[in-house]
Amino acid sequence: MEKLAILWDSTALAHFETGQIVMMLVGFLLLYLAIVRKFEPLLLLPIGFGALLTNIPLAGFSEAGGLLYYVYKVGIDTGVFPLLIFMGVGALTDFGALIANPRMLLLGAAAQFGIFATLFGAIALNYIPGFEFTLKDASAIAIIGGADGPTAIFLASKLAPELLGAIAVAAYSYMALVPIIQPPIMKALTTQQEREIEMLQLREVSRREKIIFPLAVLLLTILFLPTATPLVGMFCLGNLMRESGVVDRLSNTAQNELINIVTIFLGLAVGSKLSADKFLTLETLGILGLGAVAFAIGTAAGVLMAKLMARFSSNPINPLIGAAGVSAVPMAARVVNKVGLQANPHNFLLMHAMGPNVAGVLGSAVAAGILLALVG
Amino acid sequence: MEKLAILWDSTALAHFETGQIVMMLVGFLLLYLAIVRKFEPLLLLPIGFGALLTNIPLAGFSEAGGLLYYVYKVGIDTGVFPLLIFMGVGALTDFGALIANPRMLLLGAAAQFGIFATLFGAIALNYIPGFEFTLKDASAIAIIGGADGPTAIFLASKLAPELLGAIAVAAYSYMALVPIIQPPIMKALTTQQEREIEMLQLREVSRREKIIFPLAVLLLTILFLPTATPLVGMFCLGNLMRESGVVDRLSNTAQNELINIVTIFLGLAVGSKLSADKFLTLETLGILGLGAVAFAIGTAAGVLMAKLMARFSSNPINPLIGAAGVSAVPMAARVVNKVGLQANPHNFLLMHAMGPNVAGVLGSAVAAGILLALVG
Amino acid sequence: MEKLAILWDSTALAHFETGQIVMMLVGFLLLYLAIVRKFEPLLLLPIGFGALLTNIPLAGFSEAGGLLYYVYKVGIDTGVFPLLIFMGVGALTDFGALIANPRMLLLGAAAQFGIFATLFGAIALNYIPGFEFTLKDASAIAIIGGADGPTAIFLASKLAPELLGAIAVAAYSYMALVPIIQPPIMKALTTQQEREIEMLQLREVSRREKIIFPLAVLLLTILFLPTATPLVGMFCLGNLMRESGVVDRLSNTAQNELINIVTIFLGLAVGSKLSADKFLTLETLGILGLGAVAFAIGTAAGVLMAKLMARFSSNPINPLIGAAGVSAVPMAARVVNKVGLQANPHNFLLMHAMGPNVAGVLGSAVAAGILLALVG
Amino acid sequence: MQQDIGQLLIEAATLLVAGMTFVFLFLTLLIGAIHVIAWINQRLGAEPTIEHAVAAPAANPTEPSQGVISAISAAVHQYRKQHR
Amino acid sequence: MQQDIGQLLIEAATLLVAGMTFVFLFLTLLIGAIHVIAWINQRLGAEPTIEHAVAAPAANPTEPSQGVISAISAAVHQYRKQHR
Amino acid sequence: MQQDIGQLLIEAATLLVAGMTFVFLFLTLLIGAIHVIAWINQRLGAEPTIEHAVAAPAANPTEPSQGVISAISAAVHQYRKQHR
Ligand code: NA
Ligand code: NA
Ligand code: NA
Repeated sequence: MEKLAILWDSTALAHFETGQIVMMLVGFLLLYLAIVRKFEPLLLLPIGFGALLTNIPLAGFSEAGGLLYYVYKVGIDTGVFPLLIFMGVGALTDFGALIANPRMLLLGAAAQFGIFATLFGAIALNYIPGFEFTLKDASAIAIIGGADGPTAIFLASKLAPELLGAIAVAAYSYMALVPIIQPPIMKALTTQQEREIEMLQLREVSRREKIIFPLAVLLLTILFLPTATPLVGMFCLGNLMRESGVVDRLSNTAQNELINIVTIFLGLAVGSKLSADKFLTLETLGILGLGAVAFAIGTAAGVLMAKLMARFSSNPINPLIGAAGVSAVPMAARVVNKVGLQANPHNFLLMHAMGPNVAGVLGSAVAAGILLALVG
Repeated sequence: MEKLAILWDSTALAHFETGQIVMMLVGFLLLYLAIVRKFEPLLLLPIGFGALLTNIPLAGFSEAGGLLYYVYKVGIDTGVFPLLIFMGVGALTDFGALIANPRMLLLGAAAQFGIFATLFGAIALNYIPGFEFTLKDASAIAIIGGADGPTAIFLASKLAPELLGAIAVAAYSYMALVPIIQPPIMKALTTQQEREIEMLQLREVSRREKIIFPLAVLLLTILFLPTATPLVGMFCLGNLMRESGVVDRLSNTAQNELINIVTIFLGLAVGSKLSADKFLTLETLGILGLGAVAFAIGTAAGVLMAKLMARFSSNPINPLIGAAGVSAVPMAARVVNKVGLQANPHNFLLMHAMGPNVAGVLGSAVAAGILLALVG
Repeated sequence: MEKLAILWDSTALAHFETGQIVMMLVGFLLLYLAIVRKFEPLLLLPIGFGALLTNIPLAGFSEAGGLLYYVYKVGIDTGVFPLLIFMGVGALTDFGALIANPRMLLLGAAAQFGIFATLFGAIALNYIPGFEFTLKDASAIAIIGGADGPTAIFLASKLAPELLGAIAVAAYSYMALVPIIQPPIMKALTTQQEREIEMLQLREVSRREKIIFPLAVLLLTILFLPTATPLVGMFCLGNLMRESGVVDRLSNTAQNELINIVTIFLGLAVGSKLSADKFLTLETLGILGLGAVAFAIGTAAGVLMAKLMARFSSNPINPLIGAAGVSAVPMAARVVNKVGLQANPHNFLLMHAMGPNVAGVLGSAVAAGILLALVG
Repeated sequence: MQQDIGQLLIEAATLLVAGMTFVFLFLTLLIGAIHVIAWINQRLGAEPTIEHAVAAPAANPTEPSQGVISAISAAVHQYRKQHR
Repeated sequence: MQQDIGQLLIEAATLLVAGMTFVFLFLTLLIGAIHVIAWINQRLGAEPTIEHAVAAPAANPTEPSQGVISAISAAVHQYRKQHR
Repeated sequence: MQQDIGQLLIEAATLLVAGMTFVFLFLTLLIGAIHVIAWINQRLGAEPTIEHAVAAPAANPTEPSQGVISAISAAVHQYRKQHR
């Protein structure tokens, strides 16, 4: 009987705190979003599961000696996991559409306005009592507008580790919400006529150009923004492995098994940061709000930039493709395609939107480098 | 010549101790069992090889700076390797048969009697001079009766690391011996008539039930047995990845490359614990004996429970399936099927035995959690 | 404006040192060799990329906290990466040709003369002012003659870590240059008649022999050269997994995903050692020169040994196959085949050259063990 | 020492009883849980076939947006109210 | 504190301007780089088709040997001359 | 210093001789081992074909049970007897 009493005392029932219960509900919510709603399930499923595990009383998953503690220490504290994901994403990315039409980079640049405007907004939020975001906090939050998960996690782990959980959750949630957030903004800023514009077919890009491209990107980053070289460097390594054609077995492993393994652990480690004391705060509400703003502003800036470019371009440019500049590859490009098809059933914008889409990845990595250099 | 003398002195010949030679023979024996007899080769081959390497004089595989030293520190001391294996096993497990016939869980519960009775037996063995098992030792030994490798390694690494080598070897050896240990017990406890019983076909289980099931298991474990959540949690994560259908690439990696990589290292690390001073002891003999007893008792308890259930059940129950409750997936279920076929050539019990079989995995993880809570 | 000034100061432009620029050019040269010339691209591409990354001013890839710093610490300092590569190579190696014609081992032995003669040469180089090679340095350099990348990296990491970058680059470069270095030597030492010799077909080797072989190699190494057991042991583990036929899933993972993952990191870590202060030295020139000499001597020794054996053999032996004894699997065997075909269009030596070729792998691992025992 | 073993034996016996009790309780609870799951599953009606789910991956994550964010927001508010 | 926020806001505004300027400068440079790459690519003429490259992997790494080693050697010499 | 180099050279020469001797001895032993393996293999007779082995994986691990456990037990006893 005494043993049963000890067993009872070792159950969680006697030790649950409200915050842990609420966070478990958040974990279940993330699992629901991942499984039923299919919101970025590759990340949100492990994140949600990690949130469940880390909030179990007495289990100690995230305390010294616990599984999630080790995973976080080894993979996120060091920055290794997001960099490996970035290498894998590089190996998965085809820059052909961007090389064929390099001006699309300007759309990727414009969409970063979402990041920097949000940085300003986060600081302005300090006027509301209860918010006390530092510049570092604000930068880490603003990067959500980059719509790029590993970049956000990497920057947050450097600038504001205590906000990492909320930032990662917001980043992946909004990336999943791109099909809902973007279309109204895209439609509000364009006319039916503009949305109907068909674009010229892209030229073919040679293998040689695709090989030199990542090296050129790396070289420019080295020269002008060394703080961005971890992210950009690993991305370019992955892309070079892909395009060089001489290390296909390494490239395939980076695109598949390696990125899968790291994704499982990255998700669990991010989930381990979803504890009540770090997540159930006013800051989280601010982060959720600012993240939505960042996405909206980035989308708008991309579309407006595309309209501006269309005016000066001899070739027709459909301003919808500007929305793809926020990255969120390939979701944003698909959304562009869908909205374009609604306006004109013969208008296939997918390939044209891939250019600004991958440009947005580079753009937000560059923005992250700038923030590291100036704020970090 | 002097150099050749130094070389000679640096050979192992001048430094071998008897114990190392004996342990190498044990290593070769394990390799023989794995390769020729096909005893659980996935684990016994690396374990046997690890035993060879760790006993080489002067090579220092298991001393600070040696390969096996690192592997053990990183993977077993932290508990990470068995947990990752458990995640992979979860991703490999189909709970359909159990969900279709949930009462089979009682068979998985009954078979754990092998564990707790052996715990008692291990303490009783202390009456024989030379044995001095503590409660922790006894618990780590008893878990062999759970017939589940990673559970045994995980618990032994927490409760009795110095016995880990012998316990792991015994666990995997007996799991391989299931086709020899179980049938006589099964036949002794059942009549020919009972063994001939055919069971009703199982209902189909929906995908939704399969998705909710691992979450329900996790929830109950969180509420009532937090100490079991590392094992059960990782198992349920793997199973959820499998059944959710939205992260197939993660599930496939967990089932294949990741579990393979971890298996190689886990085996080597376990083998590194097969040193003469830790293995060639009276305790090892006790462990081998107790392990066999644990398997036998677990099998008997499962069969007797099935007979009891058959009496109160409206649907026919073949008591043979109780033997599958010890887990040893899928070997035990196959043995049930085979013995059933011997009695009645039209009696295919495989699917019916899968229910108690996977229930046994949960049962022994729960038993491990109880031992951790009460003894750890 | 001030921010832009800080940004400017945080660019690399203001901080580049000559040495870093030169080393980046070396990095680009390695990438060129890997991608355009297809020189051992699996290693030289990541090595070259690692050289680029490690020489970026302000980025700190190889300083405490940097990505390459962690990778080097975890994988090379510990010796784990080369050993895992060796396990994978073992799983990829078929010893059939060697078992069918075991005398080929003598060719693998003779070719190691390249290693030991170069060790002598490296010390002799000390007479030239500016060179001050210790015995350890000389041994690490000489192993380049073993024509085996992981062996060279493993030995260099133990005996002369500060030379590791140059040694690894030289080893892989010369392995890629085998088709240029070897043929002239082979032709100079053989007559047209000798090159035309056709050899008898090899007997078939049973699976049982292939299983026992790696265990026999390991046993001899344990008995007579424990210092070689890390390399030989992991190699034999891989080969045993391959040949045993009972752990195919482990063997496949070791041959594919695991070796690929480790190769990426090993290359990057080696590249991280290509810093100006360690690479742009007189020693590097010495290493490059000695490496070429080592390859040439090894090739010659192999061919001469084959001529000697031909004299005493009842079966015909084509002396060209001696050149394959330097290992560089499978490149050297292919070169033998090609030169043989030039002399006699019906002379397919590939299978006959595979024997000395894999013997050369064992030979250089043994040589590395000897150097570790006598010099380490 | 014989006495010590006796005491250990008693402890082991209690473990045996407590352990088996708990295992049975726990797995019986799980049986109940499975029945509840099956009942819920029936109430929810036919699930979308897997074909459908595969054919339209990440297709229509419609309207939940408001729901999601406001659910998290509500949770935070709730919690903060209690812990002020 | 309100003052502090004011100062932070000014910093944030500068970051906004400096950041966007830099992003545009950087990606504009990259546009230039892509044009240069395309120009180089055209000058180099048709590349060996991929089929060829696959068909002859590691086939003829001819003559570069001298070039390679001597290039590294030259680099070392050059560097050592400057840093004596 | 020149003297030191001389001494190192002598050491290197000894290494050269000792190393090559050992390499040859070792690999010659291995030749012998391979012949022994081949001889054993012939004595054991035809091996079960691989097809069979694959067709019946983990099929009949019969009777060895006693052998295995008692082999380990014997080893432990043997060892303990000697080390008492
Ligand atoms: Na972006
Ligand atoms: Na069990
Ligand atoms: Na060699």
